[in-house]
Amino acid sequence: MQTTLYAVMFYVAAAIFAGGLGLRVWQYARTPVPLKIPTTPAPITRAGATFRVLREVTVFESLFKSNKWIWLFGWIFHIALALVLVRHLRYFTQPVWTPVALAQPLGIYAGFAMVGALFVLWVRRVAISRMRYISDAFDHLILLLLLAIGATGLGMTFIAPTDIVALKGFFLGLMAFNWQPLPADPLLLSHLALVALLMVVFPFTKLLHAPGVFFSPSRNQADDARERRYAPRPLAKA
Amino acid sequence: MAKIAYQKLTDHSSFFWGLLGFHVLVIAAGLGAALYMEHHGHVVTGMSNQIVWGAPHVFAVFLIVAASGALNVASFSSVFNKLAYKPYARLSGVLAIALLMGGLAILVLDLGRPDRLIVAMTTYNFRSIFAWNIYLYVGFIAVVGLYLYVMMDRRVSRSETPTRIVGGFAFFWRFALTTGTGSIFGFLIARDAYSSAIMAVLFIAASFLYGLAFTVLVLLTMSRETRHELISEDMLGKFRGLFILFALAVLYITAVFHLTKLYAPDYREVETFLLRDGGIYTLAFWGGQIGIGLLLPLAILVLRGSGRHAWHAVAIAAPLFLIGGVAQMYFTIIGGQAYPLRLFPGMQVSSSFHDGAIAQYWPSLPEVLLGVSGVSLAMLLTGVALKLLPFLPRQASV
Amino acid sequence: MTEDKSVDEGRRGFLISSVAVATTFLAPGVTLYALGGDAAAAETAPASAKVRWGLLIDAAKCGDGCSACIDACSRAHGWQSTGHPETDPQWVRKITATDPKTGAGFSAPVMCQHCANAPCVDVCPTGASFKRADGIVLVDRHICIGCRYCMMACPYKARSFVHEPVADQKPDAPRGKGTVESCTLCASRIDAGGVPHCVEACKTKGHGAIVFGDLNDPSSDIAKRIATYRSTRIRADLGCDAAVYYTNI
Amino acid sequence: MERIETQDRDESPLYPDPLEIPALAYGAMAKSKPYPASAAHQAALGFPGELVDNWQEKAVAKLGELVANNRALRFYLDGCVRCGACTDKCHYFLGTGDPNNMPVARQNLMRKVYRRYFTLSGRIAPSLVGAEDLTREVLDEWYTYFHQCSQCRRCSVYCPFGIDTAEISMAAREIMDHIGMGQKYCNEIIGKVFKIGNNLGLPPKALKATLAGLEEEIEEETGVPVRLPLDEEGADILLVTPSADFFASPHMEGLIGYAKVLHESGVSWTFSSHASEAANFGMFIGSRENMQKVAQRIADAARDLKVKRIVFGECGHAWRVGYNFLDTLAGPFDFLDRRYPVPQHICEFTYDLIQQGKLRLDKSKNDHIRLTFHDSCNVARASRMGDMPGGQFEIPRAILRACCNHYYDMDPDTIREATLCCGGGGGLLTDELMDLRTKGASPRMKALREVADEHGVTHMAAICAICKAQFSKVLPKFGFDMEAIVSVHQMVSNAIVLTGSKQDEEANEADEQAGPVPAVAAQAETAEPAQAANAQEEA
Amino acid sequence: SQITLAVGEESKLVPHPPKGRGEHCVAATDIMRRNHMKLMKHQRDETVREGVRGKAFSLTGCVDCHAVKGSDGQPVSYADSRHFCRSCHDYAAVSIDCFQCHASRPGSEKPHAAQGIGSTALAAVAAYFQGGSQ
Ligand code: HEC
Ligand code: HEC
Ligand code: HEC
Ligand code: HEM
Ligand code: HEM
Ligand code: SF4
Ligand code: SF4
Ligand code: SF4
Ligand code: SF4
Ligand code: SF4
Ligand code: SF4
Repeated sequence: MQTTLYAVMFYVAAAIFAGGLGLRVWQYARTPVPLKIPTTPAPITRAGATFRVLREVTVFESLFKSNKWIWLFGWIFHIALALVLVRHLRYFTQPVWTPVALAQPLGIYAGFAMVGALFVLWVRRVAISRMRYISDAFDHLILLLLLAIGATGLGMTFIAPTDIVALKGFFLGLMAFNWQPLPADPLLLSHLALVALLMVVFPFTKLLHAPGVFFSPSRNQADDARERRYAPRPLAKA
Repeated sequence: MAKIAYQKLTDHSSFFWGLLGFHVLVIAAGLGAALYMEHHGHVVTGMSNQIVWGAPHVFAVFLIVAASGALNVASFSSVFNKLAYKPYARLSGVLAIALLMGGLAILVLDLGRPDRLIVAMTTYNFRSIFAWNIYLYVGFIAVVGLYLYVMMDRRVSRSETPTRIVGGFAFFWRFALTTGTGSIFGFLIARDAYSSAIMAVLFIAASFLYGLAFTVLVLLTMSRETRHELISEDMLGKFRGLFILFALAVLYITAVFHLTKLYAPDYREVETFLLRDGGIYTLAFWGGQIGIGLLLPLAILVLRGSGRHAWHAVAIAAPLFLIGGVAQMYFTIIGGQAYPLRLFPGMQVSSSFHDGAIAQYWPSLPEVLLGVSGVSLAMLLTGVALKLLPFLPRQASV
Repeated sequence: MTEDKSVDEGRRGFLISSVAVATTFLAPGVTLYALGGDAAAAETAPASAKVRWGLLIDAAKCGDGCSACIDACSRAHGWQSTGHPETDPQWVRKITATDPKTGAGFSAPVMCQHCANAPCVDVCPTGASFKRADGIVLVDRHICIGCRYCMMACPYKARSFVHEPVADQKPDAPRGKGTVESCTLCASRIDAGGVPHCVEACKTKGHGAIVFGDLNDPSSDIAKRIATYRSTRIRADLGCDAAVYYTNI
Repeated sequence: MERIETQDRDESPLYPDPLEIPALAYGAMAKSKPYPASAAHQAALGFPGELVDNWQEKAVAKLGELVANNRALRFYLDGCVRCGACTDKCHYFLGTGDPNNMPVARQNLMRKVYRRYFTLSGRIAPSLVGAEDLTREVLDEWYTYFHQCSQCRRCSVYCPFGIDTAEISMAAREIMDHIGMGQKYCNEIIGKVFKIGNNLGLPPKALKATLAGLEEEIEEETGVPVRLPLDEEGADILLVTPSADFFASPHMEGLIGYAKVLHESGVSWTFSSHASEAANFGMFIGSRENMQKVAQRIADAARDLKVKRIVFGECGHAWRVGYNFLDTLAGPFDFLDRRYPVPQHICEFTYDLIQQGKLRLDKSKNDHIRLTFHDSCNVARASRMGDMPGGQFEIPRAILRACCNHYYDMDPDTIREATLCCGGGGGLLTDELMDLRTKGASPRMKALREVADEHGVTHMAAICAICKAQFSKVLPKFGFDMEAIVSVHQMVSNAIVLTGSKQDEEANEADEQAGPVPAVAAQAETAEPAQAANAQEEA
Repeated sequence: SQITLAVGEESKLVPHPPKGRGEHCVAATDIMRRNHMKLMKHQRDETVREGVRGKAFSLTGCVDCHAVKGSDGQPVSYADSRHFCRSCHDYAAVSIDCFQCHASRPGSEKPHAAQGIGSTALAAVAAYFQGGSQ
């Protein structure tokens, strides 16, 4: 029963996630940038600008300049999230890619780091009046959603393990359109339901910052207005 | 009182990049060595069931001892209110953390099962001084981190009080830490070379010297990098005075240590071995620690330490003290193990397990690389930290 | 510690995963049995604090050139020379001692002395070195990190560090690279009611130089002998309160 | 808020902290609004004269159009994660404590409308994602708070995604203009540029007279006939400068400085009466059309006067438009000499001369001044000078150091790309916003107070007409002298020893030994010919 | 219901660990699949620290019952990918260090564990359980 339910749920969630995200990325890519607006001092070459974006994505450079505490916990959260997701790749690939296999033990600590950092970020949002002022309900909800995903995940790792082999079979089955049974452990079922929810909301919320950061003109433009004439394609008159 | 301005490192000289690159290479080599040791087992090192702690421990203990000493400059300003040292307080905190991390990294990578680091961090035996040390180390990093924070946060640093309180606490902690490190050896009742309470005192005195030497070396290097003198002539004189003071203290305590041991009949044998018949260990002591490490730099500082040569004298003395420090650790850690345990005092013993024999030890390349890479790690961390945050003082007017 | 609950949790996990009412009903029975309900009761009993196992070694009986105890230990536990004398582990070795003044001497096996105040246990940062209720000092090699501090601390040089990868271990004597090991007083044999290999081998050889028994039990052979003959312990001055006694040294 | 009363500093042993985060003062600035533009002002720019009937519909439509045509706006509205990194970065927030002056809160005013009409989540569950209809209250909030943003981009520096609130407030003003809710100050001024050629409405005749007066003044002072030519065809350089330079102190002193430097360089140059204004308020109101029209005047003047180079005077946002947008809006500039960057900043010009050792500067002439430098936002964070990133920080400082002996930087967290706005930028330099301007200036004033107390700094140099005008007004409110603000080229003007001038002769007589030397070791020419050829078209 | 894997369908998507000796494992298959690591760890501590021996979840016991014969008829070691433990661990990217120390093949001595499992009553219960869950 839960196999069918979850199989359908994941097909739908994946479709919304991929479709929605693809649409947004296509929109970002297609929208013109009428003027040169890099925030200076900026790199003066394209390669330099690319490197700048990479630094923003990997080490959150601007955030580091801005606020050491947000940087610390925000960065821990994202790196941990990345590690956890890498660890999760084992459920979707067969045979498992060697680096993914090597990263397995790291993923467990990362799980703790992720949940801990999320918690601090949330406390910050609640405790500081400036943060309260700028937060709307969803800012809290998304943190709680991620916290809940992390908590159910850690629960499976440390309290009530699930049948990983069967679970992996389920997902490989989904991808091969040859359904395999899904174990009926409450923690697993909650974890998966929450993940599906995350996938559904992703393309419609602030989580768009993940693909969007690559499109931010103030960061990805090179500061070369005098060296090469900037002439974007003409505006689409509405 | 004028506010002290600080700077981060910006536009780097190729010298700086070269230095960073060099340290990265050494660290890579050290990691490679650790992997090699992990893969083949410790059989590829010079360590054995007789000499169980080798070159990595020499460097690790040296760095850990130096780490607590590096905090001194900060303590002078916050605890003893010596304002002249205040501009260097941040640097000294950063350096203390970096040196400690360098030392700990070596210790961890030398473990038989480095993969069980998490075990080491989650399972404690509270009777073990070693486990206490883990707390002391982690605590030290936390306390010094907090200390840096109260010094650097715009709002907190406006009042002197937090700096005072946390600085005092950090000062207390550093004593506990060096005492703890010294006690690792002091508590080994079975090893004649160690068992003595003066061990901890000796470590404290030594830490002052090595910590200051590291601080001064970094300041001199960074003066070059920032293209202006970070040490005023006045300060140079102060540092020189401290060097002389600390070096004399180390000399004195070392003398007391060995004299009391020589005085006790039980230990006379091991002392005779170490100080007279120990070959490489005797050489490390007299030539390394006492000669190159204390007397030579003392002579340089006393004879040529003032006037025109002051700068050079300090720049030469600091590394000599550090070389002496490594020699001291080699002599203490390895010399102390080389002398056999006495299971049957007064008897001549032999066995297939090397009972009664002076142990042979020759460090292998991997373990030396691992040890040296700890020093490089400490320097790299310092360099990167100086680049990221304003730890270095800056002359007010440009 | 959370592990203590893991059997219960196993049961709970099982309960959770069972949908059929019938299985839920039966499950406790299944697990109870499965957990070894009717396995030999003696074997599952934990080590008792009432006993303190010890050895009494008579140097006078220990034969010249004999190494039967050492060989037996090595054979049973799988430690042997790999051709690197400096790093090869030796759980037990035979020490020959001569008084330089008189020329008189003795030789006897020395292994872990299973100290009551064991320095190795005191210093071990993780608690991998521990003393069982019955006085046997062991290394829990599952949490030993290989720091070798215990080796620095042991006054008897009783411990060895495994410097090389090990293959083909005995099923009953797991050992592996990167951890510290030493004489276990053949704990698994003692738990099964037997005597240590070395004791057995010496007896088989006809020397009978090693006596094994419960030091706490005044009626035991070993306790009686210690009470009767003058015996000593190595480096008794250090106050480790070893469980291995020697006579005629 | 009483926070800005920082004059009685003596009692407090602590230094004022320019970056001190205030407690939230809800609605503290809700009443601050600029005067609305009159119908005439609106009409001149092609905007409806008063709030149109279907304003809501039109505003939403305009927002949609802007979002569809500006990737920056689209992503900035989508991408903010409410991390809060920017909350304490805006000088208006630091000075007022009004939470709506936190950059993210300012953006949220528009974001909530965007969410409501253009995103799925906002349509389905508005309360969850803070989406709101565009009501009259919301519109009034827009008018209030989008006129409390000086578009200084300080928030953009610190945002992990580079979200630039300036882009959002520009878009908001554009939308409001389109529904007839313009702001008087900006729109009136743009109208003047269209009609007369400059912001001040200085007609060519008056301009001519002013320049002649200045020529006299300089000759009197130095004995050298330095020229200030207007509309001279065939000159090498067209100098465009903010019209304030023709008018008020300390701008005018800067203008004299340019003239002396240009004279000394020996290059021929001219002003244009058609483009007698460097400033481009079209940017402030986010109107591309108006910005384009104003920029076009410069291109036309350059073409008409057959000059080879365009040089901009000291003006922050003018330099941003010149540096980043001019070529896009009014280019290409193939008719200019492409060995020189188009356009060039007067500081770059002066700096090159100093590098080449072509200027004689007597630093001691400025010995009565202990100086600091205020990095103007638009120069610091939206443009560049020289050929290295950050040249906009180094070049003015190098010029100042070459001109005076006592130079001190302010708190490092308040200069260079972290610089604090003067409080009057972005079209807010109008009297009815004096309260806002004062509060917005307070962080900068505290930073100035610090160096004044510590190093006895007496003067602050700036390279922006708005900064200079704003500071002359607010300095006295913080216990400083009104004259404490100086132009960078004013310092040059003080120090420069013109060949053949009275000063020159005095110096020659005095001695040769302590002759003023170029401060910086001479380097090869920095103004490398720009690669004119590869002006690039994007598909 | 679908509590256990449908072992019957020889799907290539999931591994099929070789069947162990005897009828069933030391606990229900479902429990073993989920919890064997915790059960073993618990027993490990009991055995090593307290001297409790002969209980069911002994590693030696697993190795004995789950020995997989190689082509030469001898049990394969953990180095061989056919080893019972590896049949799942490779699939789930789990790496264990147990066999760095422990023998991964049964020894000659008779194992302690699993002696109590002979009971026919238990076998019946287990059979019912397994039958009911397919
Ligand atoms: C008495 C012999 C015996 C012992 C001892 C034993 N097992 Fe088993 N085990 C079996 C049998 C038989 C099966 C197959 C049961 C089935 O097909 O449902 C099995 C199944 C399993 C499975 C499930 C494999 C699958 O096909 O889904 C796991 C996991 C497992 N055992 C692990 C262990 C571990 C770990 C131990 C040691 C604690 C152990 N076993 C001890 C006999 C044993
Ligand atoms: C470094 C060596 C080493 C490693 C690695 C190791 N063990 Fe052990 N293990 C031992 C030793 C030594 C014993 C003690 C044997 C005794 O006392 O009879 C033991 C005993 C056990 C016992 C109790 C005896 C038995 O056979 O049931 C269990 C269960 C056990 N280990 C499980 C594990 C598991 C599971 C792992 C892997 C996660 C593991 N061990 C890894 C060395 C090791
Ligand atoms: C049915 C498949 C299966 C079989 C057969 C199996 N395991 Fe596992 N085992 C797993 C899975 C899946 C995990 C990992 C769970 C996770 O990653 O959270 C695991 C984890 C472990 C762990 C814990 C590893 C860690 O790093 O936490 C140990 C120890 C272990 N298994 C021992 C064994 C031994 C020994 C055998 C053979 C007797 C065995 N397993 C057979 C599926 C299996
Ligand atoms: C390219 C990838 C990404 C980059 C560069 C990035 C960057 C950032 C940055 C700089 C912040 C602000 C700092 C902070 O508050 O943590 C942030 C916040 C956040 N990110 Fe990401 N992110 C990325 C991907 C993701 C993904 C994939 C998720 C979720 C699945 C995510 C979830 C969040 C959340 C929830 C916050 C808000 C934290 C808060 O409430 O304080 N991010 N991100
Ligand atoms: C369909 C996708 C997913 C599946 C099938 C899945 C499944 C699992 C499983 C089975 C575990 C237990 C691991 C174990 O016992 O070893 C787990 C743990 C965890 N999961 Fe997920 N998960 C998914 C998506 C996610 C996502 C998107 C996140 C984060 C946002 C996440 C966060 C975690 C965390 C933090 C843990 C605990 C740490 C760890 O074991 O790695 N999971 N997940
Ligand atoms: S077996 Fe007995 S006699 Fe032989 S060496 Fe050992 S103790 Fe001595
Ligand atoms: S003899 Fe050594 S190893 Fe054995 S218990 Fe005593 S101190 Fe520990
Ligand atoms: S080597 Fe192992 S047993 Fe010895 S002290 Fe270290 S952790 Fe403890
Ligand atoms: S008691 Fe056992 S482990 Fe110890 S020496 Fe004797 S045989 Fe070896
Ligand atoms: S651009 Fe400047 S004024 Fe506007 S919100 Fe950002 S910091 Fe404030
Ligand atoms: S810093 Fe950027 S992402 Fe963070 S709240 Fe401000 S605008 Fe939003």
